[in-house]
Amino acid sequence: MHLLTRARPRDPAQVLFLALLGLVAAGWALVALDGGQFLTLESVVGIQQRSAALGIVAIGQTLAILAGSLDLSVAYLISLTSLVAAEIMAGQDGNIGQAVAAVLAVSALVGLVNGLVITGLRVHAFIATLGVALIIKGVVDHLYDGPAGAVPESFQVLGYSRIGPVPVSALLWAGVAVAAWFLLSRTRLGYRIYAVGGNEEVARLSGIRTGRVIVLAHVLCSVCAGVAGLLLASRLGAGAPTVGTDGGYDLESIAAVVLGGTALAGGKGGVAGTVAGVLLLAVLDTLFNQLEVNSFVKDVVRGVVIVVAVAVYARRTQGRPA
Amino acid sequence: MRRALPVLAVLAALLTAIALVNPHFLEPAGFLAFLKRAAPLVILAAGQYFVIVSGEFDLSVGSLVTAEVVIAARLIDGDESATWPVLALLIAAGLLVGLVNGVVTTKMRVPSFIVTLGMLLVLSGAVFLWTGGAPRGALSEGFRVFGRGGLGPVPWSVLILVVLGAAAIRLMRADFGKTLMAAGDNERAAALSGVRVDRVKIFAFMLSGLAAAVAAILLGGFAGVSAQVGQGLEFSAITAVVLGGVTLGGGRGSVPAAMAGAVTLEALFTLLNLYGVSGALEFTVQGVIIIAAIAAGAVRLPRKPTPRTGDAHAAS
Amino acid sequence: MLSMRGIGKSFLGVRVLSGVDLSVTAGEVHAVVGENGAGKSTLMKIICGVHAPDEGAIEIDGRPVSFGHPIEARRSGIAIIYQEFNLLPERTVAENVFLGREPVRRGLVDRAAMEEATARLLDELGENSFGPRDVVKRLPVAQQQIVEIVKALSVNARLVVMDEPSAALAEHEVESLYRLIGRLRERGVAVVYISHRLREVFDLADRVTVLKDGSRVTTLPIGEITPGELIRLMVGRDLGTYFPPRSAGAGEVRLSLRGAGNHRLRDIDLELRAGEIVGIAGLQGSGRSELARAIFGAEPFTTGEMIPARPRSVREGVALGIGLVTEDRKAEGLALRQSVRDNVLLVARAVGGGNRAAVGGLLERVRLSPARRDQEVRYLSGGNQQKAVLVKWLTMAPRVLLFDEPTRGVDVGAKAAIHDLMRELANDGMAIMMISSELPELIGMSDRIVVLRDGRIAGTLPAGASEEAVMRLAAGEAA
Amino acid sequence: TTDKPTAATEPAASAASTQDSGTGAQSKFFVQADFDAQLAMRSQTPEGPEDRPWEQAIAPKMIDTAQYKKDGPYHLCFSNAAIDNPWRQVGWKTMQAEVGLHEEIGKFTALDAEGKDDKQISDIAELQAKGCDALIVSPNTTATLTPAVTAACEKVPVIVFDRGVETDCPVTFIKPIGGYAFGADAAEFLTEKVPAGGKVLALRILPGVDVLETRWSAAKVVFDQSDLQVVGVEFTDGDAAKTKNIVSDYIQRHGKIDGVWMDAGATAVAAIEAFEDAGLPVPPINGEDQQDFLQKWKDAGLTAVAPTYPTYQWRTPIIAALRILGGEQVPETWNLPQPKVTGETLGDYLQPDMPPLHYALCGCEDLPGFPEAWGGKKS
Ligand SMILES: Nc1ncnc2c1ncn2[C@@H]1O[C@H](COP(=O)(O)OP(=O)(O)OP(=O)(O)O)[C@@H](O)[C@H]1O
Ligand SMILES: Nc1ncnc2c1ncn2[C@@H]1O[C@H](COP(=O)(O)OP(=O)(O)OP(=O)(O)O)[C@@H](O)[C@H]1O
Ligand SMILES: [Mg+2]
Ligand SMILES: [Mg+2]
Repeated sequence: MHLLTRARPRDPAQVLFLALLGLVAAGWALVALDGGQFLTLESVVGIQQRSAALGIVAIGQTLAILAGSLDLSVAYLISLTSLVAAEIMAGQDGNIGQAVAAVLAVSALVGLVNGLVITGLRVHAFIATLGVALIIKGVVDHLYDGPAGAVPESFQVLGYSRIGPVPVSALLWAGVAVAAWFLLSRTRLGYRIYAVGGNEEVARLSGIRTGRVIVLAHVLCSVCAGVAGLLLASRLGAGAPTVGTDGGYDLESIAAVVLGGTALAGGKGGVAGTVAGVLLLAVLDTLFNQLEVNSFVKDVVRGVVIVVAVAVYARRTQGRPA
Repeated sequence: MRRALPVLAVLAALLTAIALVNPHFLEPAGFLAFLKRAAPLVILAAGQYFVIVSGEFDLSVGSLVTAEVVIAARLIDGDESATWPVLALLIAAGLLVGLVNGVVTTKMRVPSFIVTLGMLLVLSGAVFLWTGGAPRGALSEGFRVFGRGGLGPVPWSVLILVVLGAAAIRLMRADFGKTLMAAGDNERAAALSGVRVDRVKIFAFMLSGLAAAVAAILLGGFAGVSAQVGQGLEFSAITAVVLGGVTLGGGRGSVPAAMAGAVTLEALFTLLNLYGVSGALEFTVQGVIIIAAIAAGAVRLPRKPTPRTGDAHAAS
Repeated sequence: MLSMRGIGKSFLGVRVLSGVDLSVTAGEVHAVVGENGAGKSTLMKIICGVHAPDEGAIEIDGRPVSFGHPIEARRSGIAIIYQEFNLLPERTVAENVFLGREPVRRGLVDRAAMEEATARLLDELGENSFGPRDVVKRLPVAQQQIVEIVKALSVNARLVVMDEPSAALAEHEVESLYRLIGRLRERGVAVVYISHRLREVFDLADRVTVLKDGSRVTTLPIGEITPGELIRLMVGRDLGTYFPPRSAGAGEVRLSLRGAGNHRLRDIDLELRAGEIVGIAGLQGSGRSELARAIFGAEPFTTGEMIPARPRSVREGVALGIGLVTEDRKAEGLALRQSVRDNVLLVARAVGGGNRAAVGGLLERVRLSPARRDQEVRYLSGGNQQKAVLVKWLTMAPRVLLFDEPTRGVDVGAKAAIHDLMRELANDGMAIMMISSELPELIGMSDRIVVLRDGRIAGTLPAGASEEAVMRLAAGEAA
Repeated sequence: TTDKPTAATEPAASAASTQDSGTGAQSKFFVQADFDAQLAMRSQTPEGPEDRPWEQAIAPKMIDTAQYKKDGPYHLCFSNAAIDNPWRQVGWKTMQAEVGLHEEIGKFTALDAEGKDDKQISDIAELQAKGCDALIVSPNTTATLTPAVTAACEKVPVIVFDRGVETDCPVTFIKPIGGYAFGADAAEFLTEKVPAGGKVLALRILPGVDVLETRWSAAKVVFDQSDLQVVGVEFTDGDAAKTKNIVSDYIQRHGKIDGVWMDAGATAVAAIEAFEDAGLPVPPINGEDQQDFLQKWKDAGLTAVAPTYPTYQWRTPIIAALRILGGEQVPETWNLPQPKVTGETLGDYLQPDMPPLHYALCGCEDLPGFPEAWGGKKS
């Protein structure tokens, strides 16, 4: 807590990218021993395909968490938006425009509700977004009892095409990430997200309208979830009422964010770390796939990795308060 | 207690609504049946309360419940004589999980949200790794009686609930409760008053683990082995506690209120089940009611002052 | 340009300001003085839109205004240096300076411009020990204070409010602050300057307004008043007669330090005796609180020796019969949402021991009205809160009691009560150490004054030493 | 380049709505033709070895597989939807044991999609890269996996089982008779045993899963034509506690329930206990071939039936794959027999030494490692 006892910590994102390299190397070795090849074209594509959706959600989650909030409603929102997209497209190329617009509108609206419940009704983000999640779940389950709608060929390009080894979905993810990075490091809103997350009172005394910032952060977070919904719809060729929850995108996105070194309390961290965090989880997945480790081992390792990583950051950044 | 008023109002409304549809609900038998159903969640809420009031989260209780039931089934495997040893083991396991959550949270300074999220993954993974994906083995009758049977007309689970509830209330009145409250309200002030903040928090986590173990025993007893038994319980428990006017972030709210919150939640489930319009929309109703009730209970608190060093350990 | 009339404000039922008038003209430096808790900061926060006044009107250039949010005040050209910490530790100096009004070019934040402007202002302050890109949390308090000053200056306001800007500054830094204020004055900027250091007030101010117990005593051109008169106006009576009489003589040594030190303290030699009140003086950041916390065991000494023993934790400190009334009541002293009763019993419950039965009597003794005992502490006035903290320690019947800024933000009545109580305790044979930034208080209360500078003991002065003597040691000018 | 299949996909669904008897609207998954076909198959005698139902096929339309013929050893690949429930657990064990029987299988690669459509899609893509000689797919959901399977068809012979896909590009689709038969078997049993006008409670796991939707839609048709009154159709999420609560609620509300229909046996015992705990006789009920239910059935002397969705179907895909690679003919749609456990046959299927959640029709008794590998005890 004191100047003198504080060693200069390395940026968690860097640490994580190093860990990522290490993991890839280790993976290579392991799979080689197993008589396979780790980084085949397919597995590289697989890693990206697997991380794209989670990656996009996690970027949004990063914004919410940096602002000192968090969003548990993304998973259901993804299901909802995948359905909205597929239903409106109804297999017609002509409808893609409206569908995308509708998805963005719906998700922005949900984000707005989240934000207003938190700032206006002063309900803790955890409960607020949990409540909104339930509301969405109810609506989805009520309206749909299975995959619905149809995504036209042309839109499925998003989910399947690739340029060389880089899938379009990965490019989309990269795009979102760069946009978010730009927002955080170059725009006023970005600065204010850090400020509000860092210390809401200080932000207020410095003339920041903290409520608006939190609401905007949630809108952006939900929009990211919406985009993920579009992506998944294009992959599945239809909307699915459980695609979001099956993917466990709510808790996994939060996990990825903190794994990326962003402080759960807000005000500290960034998208670079999140990207690294998501990739790390994806590489782990692929590695397990290649070694045919069953999904239960996977969960155990994931859980341990996340906690250990955060513990390491905690060591680096803070001593014990008096 | 003021903050508990909204929930009590909601509870009263729900109970009357239920009674309207189902008069039998007001008879002792009907109400006991309801309490029996509510018991596990109420116990979980009581456990979760300790953690939340100390300013932390416990997301691991859901998968802990599942894990405990699956473990019990596999270890007992229908053998009556194994019942009591396994019961003891389950309690111990619950306490152990709480201990780990607490130690990692306090000593390694990892936000409890993350610690218990990790624990959630580890538990659900490990237990099914052990049983090979699906529960195996069977629970003994002796085990199941706690969730199924009763003492005369009164279900065991209700008796257990009463005992644990009373114990929880005593505990919060005792020095431990007061110091826990203080630690959750203002960790620094508590530490500077000689409170072993880490220790009381660890103990709170252990109580939550214990509650999960008991809930598991009741749920497993009530309906037998199932891989879904604990699904989503962590969220229900936290919601219940907050519904009872306990603020996330710590230092506020009472055990009875938290347990009332759980009863309310269970009443809500029952009601929606009774009116059973569309099985699905009930979630929507649930979400709306929860947000509304909590918004009603929310009061503006003066912001905490920032210490000059600016090192206020904000981490949850 | 600014005029306030009949301003009144209360917090949670405690009246803090009533009927205060204040008018500031362009190019004027207007000092506002008053005891701790007089309401200075609150008045400033009203000017800057942090608090809305309960009564009264504010006009700027004759136009009535009412600020709902700090940003509105800033828009009408008002900037402030807050008394308490107001920076984001994780962000850089430049980011903090321009927080909430980052310069944009084509819709994007213009980092270059930001850092350049910050660098320029740092130069003007003659500050070269750190730059715009440094992360705030790595700066010592004094430099953090500079950042706050720069933050206010960068607004190019027409009115700059400075609430104890010099509190954490060293002499040369204060010098450059003077120069800067001079320049502002030339530019026709109005400055409201709050400080407990009368010398600064007389050096800088054109006019001075005296606040006492939340109301204005008077406003005078600085030329028409002497320091002595000003103090009398602030305190309302002659200091000498006001403080309780000193004790006959000191008893046995209760606690002694030999060459003790830790990360912020160096070879401290100190003795605390039964029946004696030892005053600790020093500028902010000089290590006074650290000293108290180290003796108490909260941030233990790492070197040197302490008799009877060197506590390695708070609990050990308590076990040795040491108590600490912390500097920052709200952040370190009280669990604000718990009842008075639960707060006063906290130590006894946490550590065990203590005389719980005595609580009732003790609350009587500090005259904390019984009605309030089951109230949440946050609803109490600053004075009563402080009394609660005191009782918390008295329950443990400590042998050594350390007070860090015991009367900060405490109104005069409670203040007197606390002073009397401290003396009573001493007379009953307790060893007392008292930290205070308020020299009159320190001098009035102490049997001995130890002055700290940069974590070392700069010197020790006998009872009744002059403020100048203390300040000279504290600021490190040749004695 | 694209990994996207060219074949377009059209959901094949035609609703058939009949007069209401508390059963609600007909599922959009209901296809009259399939319904009729399945009900007919129940009475047909399957071709193939008597004692090996997993090799039998009902009314097979054989197709030629010469173009896939190649020499071993073979590399078989399997994209599994999930192994997250006892049924899939038993099946998975059985399949692994089956693989163990054939030394001509050089390598067997299996990926678990953990119930995530998206993961299974990339799993299938990834498997194609592993140089499999044949790809076995157990789709997580029909509609959404179709494109991925279609893509795979172009590279390797594909064998689909359990759940289908909306394309006939796989060489063969292996399934028991199907959900309609399951649902009808149970419903017909109730119409026999429950007195006219009796109140029937229908318990379903969750909506939207085709194999389950068909079961219910068939039952609906049967009930609609019967004089039974379906007092409720509830979703249990396959959660025992929830099932038990729902049943007790209905008992409370209606005083008496005369029959219980279930679309899966997993929580049948919980439903039965609800009656026991209420001190009521257990009405006619259907479960599945899980040991805990069979045990309860025997002990409590229930009036019950257990239609099955045999786990021995997990053996067939391996056998099919080897036949295909051997160039032998296989049925285009491989309809496995789908026996039901009745009062008379109960004795044959009850295996006290197997774990309670074990499925009797695993057809695994003759496989190496039985019973331990399936969690059973040697008797
Ligand atoms: N936000 C608040 N809530 C409740 N009471 C407050 C608040 N802010 C200030 N007070 C009280 O108002 C009184 C005046 O406080 P203020 O900070 O204005 O005094 P001050 O003159 O600035 O003292 P100092 O010289 O120590 O800064 C004090 O008793 C303080 O406890
Ligand atoms: N260099 C520094 N690094 C970190 N924290 C510091 C530093 N200097 C001072 N502080 C903190 O700022 C606060 C004021 O400093 P300190 O307590 O040492 O001085 P002080 O003489 O007690 O001043 P005051 O009591 O008026 O705050 C203390 O809480 C201390 O922890
Ligand atoms: Mg002040
Ligand atoms: Mg201090």
